[in-house]
Amino acid sequence: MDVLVPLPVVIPLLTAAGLTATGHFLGRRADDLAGIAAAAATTVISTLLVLRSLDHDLVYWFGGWTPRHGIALGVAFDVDPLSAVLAALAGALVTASFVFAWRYFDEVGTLFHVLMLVFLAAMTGFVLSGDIFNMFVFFELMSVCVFGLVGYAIEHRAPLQGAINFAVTNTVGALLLLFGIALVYGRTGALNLVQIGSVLQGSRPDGLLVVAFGLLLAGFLVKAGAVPFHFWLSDAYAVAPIPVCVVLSGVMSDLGLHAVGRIYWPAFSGVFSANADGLRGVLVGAGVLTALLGGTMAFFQRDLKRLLAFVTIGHVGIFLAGVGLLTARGLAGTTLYVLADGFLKGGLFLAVGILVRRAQDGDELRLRGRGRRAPMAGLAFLLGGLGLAGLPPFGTFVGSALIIRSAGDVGYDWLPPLLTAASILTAGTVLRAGARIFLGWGDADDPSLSHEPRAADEEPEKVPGRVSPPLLFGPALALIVVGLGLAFTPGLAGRATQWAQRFENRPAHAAEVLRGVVPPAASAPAFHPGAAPYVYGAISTVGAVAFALFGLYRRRLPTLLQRGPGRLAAGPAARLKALHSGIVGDYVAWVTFGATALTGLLALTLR
Amino acid sequence: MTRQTRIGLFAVSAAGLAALLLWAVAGLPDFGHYRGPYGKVLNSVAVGERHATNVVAAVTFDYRGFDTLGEEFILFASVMGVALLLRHERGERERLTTRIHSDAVRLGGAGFAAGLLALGLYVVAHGYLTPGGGFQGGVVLASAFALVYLAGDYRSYRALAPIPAIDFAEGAGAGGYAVVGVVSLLLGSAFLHNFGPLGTTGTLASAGSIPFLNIASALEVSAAFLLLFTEFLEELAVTPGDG
Amino acid sequence: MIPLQAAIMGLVAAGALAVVLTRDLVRLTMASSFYALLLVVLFLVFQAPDVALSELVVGAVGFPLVIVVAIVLQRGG
Amino acid sequence: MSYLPYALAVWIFAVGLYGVVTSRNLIHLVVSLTVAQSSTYVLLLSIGYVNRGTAPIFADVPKGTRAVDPVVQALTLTDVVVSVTVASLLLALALQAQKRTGKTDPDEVAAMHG
Repeated sequence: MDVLVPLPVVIPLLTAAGLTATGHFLGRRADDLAGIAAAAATTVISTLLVLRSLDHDLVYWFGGWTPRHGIALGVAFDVDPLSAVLAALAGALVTASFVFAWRYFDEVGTLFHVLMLVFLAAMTGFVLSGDIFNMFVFFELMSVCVFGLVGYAIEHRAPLQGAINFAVTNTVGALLLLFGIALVYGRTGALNLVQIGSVLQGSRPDGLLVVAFGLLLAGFLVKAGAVPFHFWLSDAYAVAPIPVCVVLSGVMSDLGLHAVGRIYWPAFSGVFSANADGLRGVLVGAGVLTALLGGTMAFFQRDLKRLLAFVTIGHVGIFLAGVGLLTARGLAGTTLYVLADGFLKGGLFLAVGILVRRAQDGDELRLRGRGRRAPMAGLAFLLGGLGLAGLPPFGTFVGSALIIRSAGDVGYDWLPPLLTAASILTAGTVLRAGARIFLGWGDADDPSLSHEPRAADEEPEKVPGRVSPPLLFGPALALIVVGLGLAFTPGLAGRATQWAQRFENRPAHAAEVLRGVVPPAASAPAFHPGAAPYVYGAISTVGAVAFALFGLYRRRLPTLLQRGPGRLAAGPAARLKALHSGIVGDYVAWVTFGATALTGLLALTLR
Repeated sequence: MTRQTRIGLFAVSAAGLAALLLWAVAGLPDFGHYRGPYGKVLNSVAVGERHATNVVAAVTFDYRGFDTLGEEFILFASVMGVALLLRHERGERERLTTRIHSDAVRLGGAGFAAGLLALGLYVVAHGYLTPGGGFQGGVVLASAFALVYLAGDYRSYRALAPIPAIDFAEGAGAGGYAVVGVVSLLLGSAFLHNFGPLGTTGTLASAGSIPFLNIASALEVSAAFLLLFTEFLEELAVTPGDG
Repeated sequence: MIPLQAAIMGLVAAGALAVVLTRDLVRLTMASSFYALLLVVLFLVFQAPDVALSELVVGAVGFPLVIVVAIVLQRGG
Repeated sequence: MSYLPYALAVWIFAVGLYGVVTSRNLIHLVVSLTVAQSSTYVLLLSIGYVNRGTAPIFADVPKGTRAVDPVVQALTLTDVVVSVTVASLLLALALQAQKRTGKTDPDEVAAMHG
C-alpha cells in the first residue's frame, strides 16, 4: 500500500489540531505560515498520487484490514487520477486563498485557518474514499466546517441567513444520503462501493435499489447545488468571506457531482445497465435545467459574489449533464472541465476580493469605472471570463470538447447547443461585469438587477497595515493562468478518457479493490476533437462577448426591440427571482420536492 | 412563495417521498432476519482478533477506526465553528454576575459533579469491554464541569476550565487520535493499524492500540463539550455593549 | 417482533409528533428530552446499549442544556 | 408487521421535516431537525436487528452467541455525534440571528433574495 495515500487527509487534520492546541502560545503569523505549508503539502502529495495512479488504482485499507473472501472489513481509499486531481485542486485553491488571506483574519486568531484546514481534509477524504459511509462522514465534515465559515460575519444579517440556509438544507441532504446508505446496507450488507457492486451483480432494479440510488443522488445534488436543490448555494456563497468562496465555488460544489460518478460506476452501473438510457435522460435533463437557470439568474445579479454564485450553479448544471451522459468520455470531460473551471472561478472570486478590499464595495453598478485603478484584477476578469466561455484551445475547452463528443456518441446531439447557450449566459455575465467595472462601459443603472446588501460589509474590517499587492494579485493571476494553461498538457484528453474507462470496467475494478489484482496497463486512446468543438467554442466566445454587450447597452436598443421581448421576459424573470426567497422553510420544501421528483422519475424510467 | 404554497408543495412532495420510501423499505429483509455478511463476520472474528469484548468498540476504533477519525473532527470543527460564531465583538462587555447560592447547594453540586466525574472516567475506561467508551464518557466528564457552573458561578467555572487549556486538550485529543494513526505509519504498517500488544481478553490491558484511541477521543470529546457549554454559558454572562 | 418492541415503537412515533407539534419553547425542551429517553429505551430493546448510552448523554443531558441556554437568551434573560 | 420498524423510521423522517418546513422559531426548527435525524438511527438499528440476538458485546456471553449487527451500531454512533454537532452550530447561528436582528422566526431572518 502506498504510504502517501492517507496523507492528504492526515496532514491538514494534524496541522489543524496542532494549531488549536498551541495557537494561544505561538506568534501571530504561525497560523498563516502553517496553513500555507500544510495546504501546499497536500497539493503536492495529491499531485504525486495522480502520477502514481496513472496505470492502476491505489487501494489503501485503513488499519491494514484487507478484504477477506471478497468481504471488506475496513475502510478503503480508492485513488485514481480523476479523483486525486480534484484533491489537488482543493489543495491548490486552499493554498491560494491562504496566501490571499494573509493577515485577513487576525481578529479570530487561528479559528479561520483551523476550519479551512479541516475543510480541506474533508474534501480530499470525500473525493478519495471508496466506502459509502466514509463518504458520508466526510460529507458531514465538509458541511460542519462550512457552517462556521459562511456565517463568519456574525454582525450582519445576510451571512446568518446564508449560514442557516446552508446548514439546514445540507443537513436534510445528508439525511437523504444516509437513508440511501442504510437501504443499500440493508440489501447488500456492504459499505465498500466495489463490494456493493459485486453483491448487486445480476440484480434487477427493484424498488429498494431505485429509491436508494435516488436518495444518494439527491443527497449529493444538494451539496452540488443542482436544481431544485440549489437555493441555499446563492445565499451562502454570496455572504461567505472571499477566501472561503474561492474554495466553495471552485471545488466543493463539483465534488458532489464527482460523487455521483463515483457511486454510479462501481456500485450501481451493473444494476442499471439495461436501463441506462432512462437514468441518462433524467440526469442530463436536470443538468440542462440547472445550467440554464444558473446562467439566467446570474444575469439578474449586481452583487458580484452572488453573481458568481449563480455562475457556479450554471456550471454545476453543465457538469451534471457531462457526468449524466454515463460515458467514460463524459466523465473525463467533466473532470477536466471542473479542474479548469475551478481555477478560473477561484481566480475570479479573488479578483472580486481585490475590488472589495480596494473599493470597500462588491456591487457591479456602484463600482462602474472604479476598477481602472486595479488593472490586474481587470485582466483576471477578462481572462477568466474568456476561459469560462471555452475559448479554444484554452481553459475549459478540452473538457467541453470531450463532453460535446460524448453527447454525439450517445445520440444527444441537442445537448451541445444548450450547454453552449448556458456558457454564453455565464461567461457573458462575467464579461459584462468586468467591462462595466474596469472599463466603465454600459449604463450606470439597471433596475432589472437584484439589489442586495453591500457585500463589503461582510468582509473583515480594514486590514491592519498594508498588504503588499503581489500577495493579492499573485494568487488571483496564478489561478487564472493555471486554469487557462492546463489545457495544454500533452495528450490530456486521451489519458483522462483512459482513466475514466477504468471506472467503466467494473469487473476489473472489483478484482483490483477486493482481491488486489492489478490490471494490465492500457494505452491511452488518442482524442481528436474534430471540428464541432471548435465551432461551439467559437460560438460560445463570440456569443459571450455579444451577450456582455447586450447586458451593458440593453437599454439603448431601439424601443421596439426593448418593448416586445422585454415585456415577454419580464414576467417569468420576476417569478423566477421570487422563487429565490431566502426563506429556509421554502428551501426545505424544495429539497423534499426535488428528492421526490428525482426518485419518482428514476422509478418511472428504471423499472 | 406564501406559507400556504410552501406547505402545499411540501405536503404533496412529502406524501410522495413517504410512499417511495415505504416502497423501498418493503425490499429490506424482514425485521429481525438480517443476514448481512459484514456484521456477521465481525461478530465472529473481532473478539479473537482484537481481544476486545465490545465488538461495537472494535468496529469504531479499529475496523472502521478511520470513520471515527472523521467523526472526532466533525465534533472538533463544529466546536471551532461555534467559537467563531459566538465570538464577542469589541464593545461587548462581560457582566460578571456572581450568583448567590447556599453552601448546601454548592456542596451538593460539587459532590454530584465528583460522582459524575468518576462515572465518566469509568465509562471511558471500560469502553472496549462493555458499553460506553470515549464518546459517552467524554460527554459525562464535560457535564460534570458544567455542573460546577450550575451549582457555583461563572467565575469558578472559568477558573476550573480556562479556555487556552481546553483548547489545548481539544487539539491534543483530536490530534492524538491522528497521531496514533501516524505511529502505525512510522512502524511501517497502514494508517491506524492496531500496533499494541493485544493482552488478555476482558481486561483493561487488552485490545492493542484501541485504548489509546479511546483515551484520545475521550479527551477530545470532553474538551469539545466543555468548550461548547462554555461558549453558550458565556453568552449568558455577556450583554451587547454600545459599540 | 415482540409486544414490548411494538409498544415502545408506538411511543416513539407519538413522541416524535409531540415534539414537532410543541411550539412553546420550555415544553419543547422537556418534550425533546422525553423523546430522547424513549429512543434510549428503543435502542436498548434493539440490543444497542452503546447507542443508547450515547443518546442518553447527548439527547437527554447535553443537548437540552444547550437548548435551555438558547431559550433563556432568546427570551432576553 | 415485520416492516413496522422501517415504517416508523419513515414516519419520524416525515414528521421531522414537517416541523422544519412549518417552524416559526429557529430553536424549534433545530429540534425538529434532530427529530428528523433520529429517523436514521431507527432505520439503521432496525436493519441490523436479529431476532433473539444479544448485543454485540461478548463480555458475559459465550463466543458464538447469536448477536445483532455491530456495524449499524457503529454507524449510528457516528450519526448521533453528527446530529448534536449540527444542532449546536445551528443553535449558535440562531442565537446570533436573534441577537443581531431581534428575529426568531426563520421566515423573517431572510435579508437577501432574488
